Amino acid sequence: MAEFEPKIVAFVCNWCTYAGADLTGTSRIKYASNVRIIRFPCTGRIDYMLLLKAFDEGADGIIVSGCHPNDCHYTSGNFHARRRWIMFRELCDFVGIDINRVLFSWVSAAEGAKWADVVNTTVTKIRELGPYTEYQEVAKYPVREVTNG
Amino acid sequence: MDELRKRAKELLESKKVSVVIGYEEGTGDRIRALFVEKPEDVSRLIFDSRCVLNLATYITKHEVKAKGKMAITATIPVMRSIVQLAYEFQVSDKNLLVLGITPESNLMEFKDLLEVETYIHKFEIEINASYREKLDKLAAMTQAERWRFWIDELAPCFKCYACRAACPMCYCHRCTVDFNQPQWIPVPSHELGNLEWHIMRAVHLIGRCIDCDACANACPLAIPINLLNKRLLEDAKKHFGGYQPILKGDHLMSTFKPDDKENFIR
Amino acid sequence: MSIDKRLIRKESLEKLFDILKQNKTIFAPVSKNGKISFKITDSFSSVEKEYIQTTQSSKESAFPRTEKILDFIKSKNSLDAKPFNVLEIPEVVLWGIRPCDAMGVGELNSIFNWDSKDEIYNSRLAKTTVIGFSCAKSDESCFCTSVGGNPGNTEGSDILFTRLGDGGDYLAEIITEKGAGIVALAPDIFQKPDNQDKNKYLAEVPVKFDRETIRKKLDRFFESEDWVERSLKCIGCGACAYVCPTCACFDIQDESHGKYGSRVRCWDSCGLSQFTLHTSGHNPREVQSQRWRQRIMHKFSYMPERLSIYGCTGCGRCSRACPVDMNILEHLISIQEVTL
Amino acid sequence: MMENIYMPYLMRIEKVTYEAPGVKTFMLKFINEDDQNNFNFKAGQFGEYSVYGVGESTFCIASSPTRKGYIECTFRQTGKVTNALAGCEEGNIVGFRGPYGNIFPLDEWKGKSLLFIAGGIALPPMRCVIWNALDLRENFKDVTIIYGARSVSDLVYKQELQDWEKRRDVKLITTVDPGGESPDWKGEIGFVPTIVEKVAPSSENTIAIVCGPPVMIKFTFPVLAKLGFKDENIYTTLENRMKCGFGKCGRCNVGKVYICKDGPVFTLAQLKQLPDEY
Repeated sequence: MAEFEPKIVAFVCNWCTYAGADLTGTSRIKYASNVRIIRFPCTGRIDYMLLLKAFDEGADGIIVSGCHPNDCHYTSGNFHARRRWIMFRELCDFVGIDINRVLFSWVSAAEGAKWADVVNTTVTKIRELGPYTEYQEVAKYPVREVTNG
Repeated sequence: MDELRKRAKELLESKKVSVVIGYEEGTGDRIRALFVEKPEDVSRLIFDSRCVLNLATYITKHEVKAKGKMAITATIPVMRSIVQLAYEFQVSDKNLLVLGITPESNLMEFKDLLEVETYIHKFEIEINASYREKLDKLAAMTQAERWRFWIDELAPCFKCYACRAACPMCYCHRCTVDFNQPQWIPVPSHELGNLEWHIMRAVHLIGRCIDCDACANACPLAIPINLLNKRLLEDAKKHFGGYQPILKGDHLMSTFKPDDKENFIR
Repeated sequence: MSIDKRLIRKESLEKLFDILKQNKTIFAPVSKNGKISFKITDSFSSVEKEYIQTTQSSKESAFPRTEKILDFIKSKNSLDAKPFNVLEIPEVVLWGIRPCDAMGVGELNSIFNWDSKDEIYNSRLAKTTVIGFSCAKSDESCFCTSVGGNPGNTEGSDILFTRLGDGGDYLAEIITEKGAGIVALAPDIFQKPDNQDKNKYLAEVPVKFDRETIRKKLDRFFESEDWVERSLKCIGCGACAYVCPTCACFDIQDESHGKYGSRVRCWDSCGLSQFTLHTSGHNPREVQSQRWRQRIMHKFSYMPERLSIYGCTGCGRCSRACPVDMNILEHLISIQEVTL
Repeated sequence: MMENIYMPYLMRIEKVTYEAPGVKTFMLKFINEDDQNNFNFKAGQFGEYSVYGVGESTFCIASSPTRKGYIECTFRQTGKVTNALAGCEEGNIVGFRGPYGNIFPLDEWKGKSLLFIAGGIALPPMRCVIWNALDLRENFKDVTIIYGARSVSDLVYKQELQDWEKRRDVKLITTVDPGGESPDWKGEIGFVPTIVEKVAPSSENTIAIVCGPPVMIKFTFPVLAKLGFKDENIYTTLENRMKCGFGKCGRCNVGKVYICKDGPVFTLAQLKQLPDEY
């Protein structure tokens, strides 16, 4: 069997982390290629449903990242986001979603190296955890079989 | 009860309100909502320990609102819902008068919603012991066990949305679950559709749920969905010192503190 | 065929269950959180024995809440679609359903075979054997006798068991060929009867209204203000429809995962505001009173007129499941009494 | 042997025509030749069009049954499925099942004059009858078409409007709502009912077919009555939300009448018997 390659989705803000990831590239820092980056105007825009949808579509891990506190382009988007993450993460934990598979981080436009590190550690961690079959089994359910009672 | 009927009659006769929302004897040993519009019907109003249905769910209903000014029989959970609804601009002193019922079953009339707010703040929102025990039991499980627990518990859900309909806070004309562009949540009842629906419901009630159990009581299949809300109430307490419905000011999820604490962001 | 009567010793019931589960899927009443629903089970001990009525009806065996109608594989310029293979449907035994549920099969049949025949429904039904149990008890929500049924009604069942007294043996009425097929699987269990009259063991369900009268009144009742008044407390959920043995309204939805997908049929309810909502925003049944009216009119006026069958079996589930005590029986009685 | 009645025909999009903002016409051809040979429909019927993975949507067949080998549909991008359809290109495969519903009784109309009144996106259900009648032109006396839209750009089937304009055996009147005209607009300006009143077509031995938004219909009926049209000679089509198309899913009924089976074509006389639920 081929070695498991984790699929990671990264939801990042346009102003800090996306620019940071750009810097990682222009600085020629090598990092794992397992990540698909989705750019948002702000972490405040990252709806919790998107995280669930990423798992539905087969993501094994998720990175959510934006500006450091006090650095938000829109002043407070990341503070609002932080509150939501705190609560949403608790709820996910309560319903048994593996919260080890969701990594939250602050990566600024200057932290190219940190971005590489965030991605690399996430990939390593997800590699250890293996594919998220638990969720995918449920997500494939409609296609997999007919319900009968 | 006599006091309630008397007051309701006065209010209707003097045309201070057009409708009094209260409880009446239902079929079997059930109780149900009653909308009194004629003073002579006040004798149907009752109040006893069976009256746990959260009547606040009706004050946002178009047909009821259209009747004019409403008076509502309100126990503490109902009052909490009302204050929260007022915060969200769904009701106001203009169209609602609260006929409060104290924990000792005494009538307590409020001049305005501000008085209601002051009154309910005397009582903490407390999760009762039996539910706390259930929450603790779930917290002690492993993540995989909890996952299995919820997938199994939610499996019977056929998405009748009684939980949503019974919840005073679920007054949206078009709920996220009904949106299909994009189709956030699968329409059919199956493991994924049920899970996502209940997660969504719980998230949208963070900081708004006042722990009245209307959702769980309404569920024809007795799925303990209120556990999700209760856990989030506990979490709100743990992280942000809890909340109470308020008429004005900063609301749990529409505000933040620069020094909100967490230990998971890198 | 004429009804063949046999006797089954109370000890043999489990034996019969165990024989049936060898090569058939058994749907039987199983309790969860204190609510009883029909579930696939192969353990006789998990099957509920004492219940007046299950919370959910047994319609799921032939009309599941979510079922595939076709599968597809999609890519940019090609598409492969194939219909749901009805041969995949297992042989099912519906164990322990009440005569009112069994009668509901007839209603669903009329809907799913109105002009165009629904292959999936019919195939599921063809593979279902219905083992009914007569009612020895009833409650205030029951009204089967007002809608053409009774606690010992054989209609719709393949075999009907009637318990001969509390803790007694069972009288088995073999009603159809399918039922005879079950007898053939366990001939020793089905003994000679001892001429017992089942009627004295049945629950007494008083007749509460005359449905013909109601039907005639409904013809002139559409514009009545009564609908508005009665439905003021209705909160607009779908609980009544989803527990109902004859409610058959459905939605069709596509579900896909990557390039694979299925089109599924799933339950829907006329009580939900989205049910009739046009994309334009126009809604022909805009308020709850119109939706509640639709529910009653459909069952007691439209169905008898269009399908020559009433859409209600008097099981009382909707009244029991309703979170706000919308009681269909109460409303029907009041319609009967109204002078137009 | 029963068949899966929910199974659509696979159709290839042969041609996409841009009609108006958000409005497109697809020409669809059957992928399976047998399906094409066995397929028959009549003017007025509708079908369920599907984008696999998104869902099904109900609208009429906009081409005439006299034109064999393909069907056409015209839709406005509004909901989930129509948006997905709009994203399809020539060569893509979509689903179609049908035809469902009743028909415009063209046979009964032989020897009569026809008056078509349509508004906005409601021309497609009528286009099917118009072409059907024009292809059998000798069966009918005068053919008049009154078509209006909000603005010039909202008029659909612009090419066909020109064709009809040129024909001597068709009288075409186009109109746009006041303010919707362009500098070079040569047609009428005004709401459809007003224009009908102004044109005042004869009701003698004439069938009127009216399709359009509810407001237009509401105000056009009295005008027709004034012109002497009998309720039995005024036809329209109703639409309601549908899922199955054959009387099972329980959505489209107006009282006892199921639009999918008893409709979508109704005379005004029939419409007046229906409760106000559409």
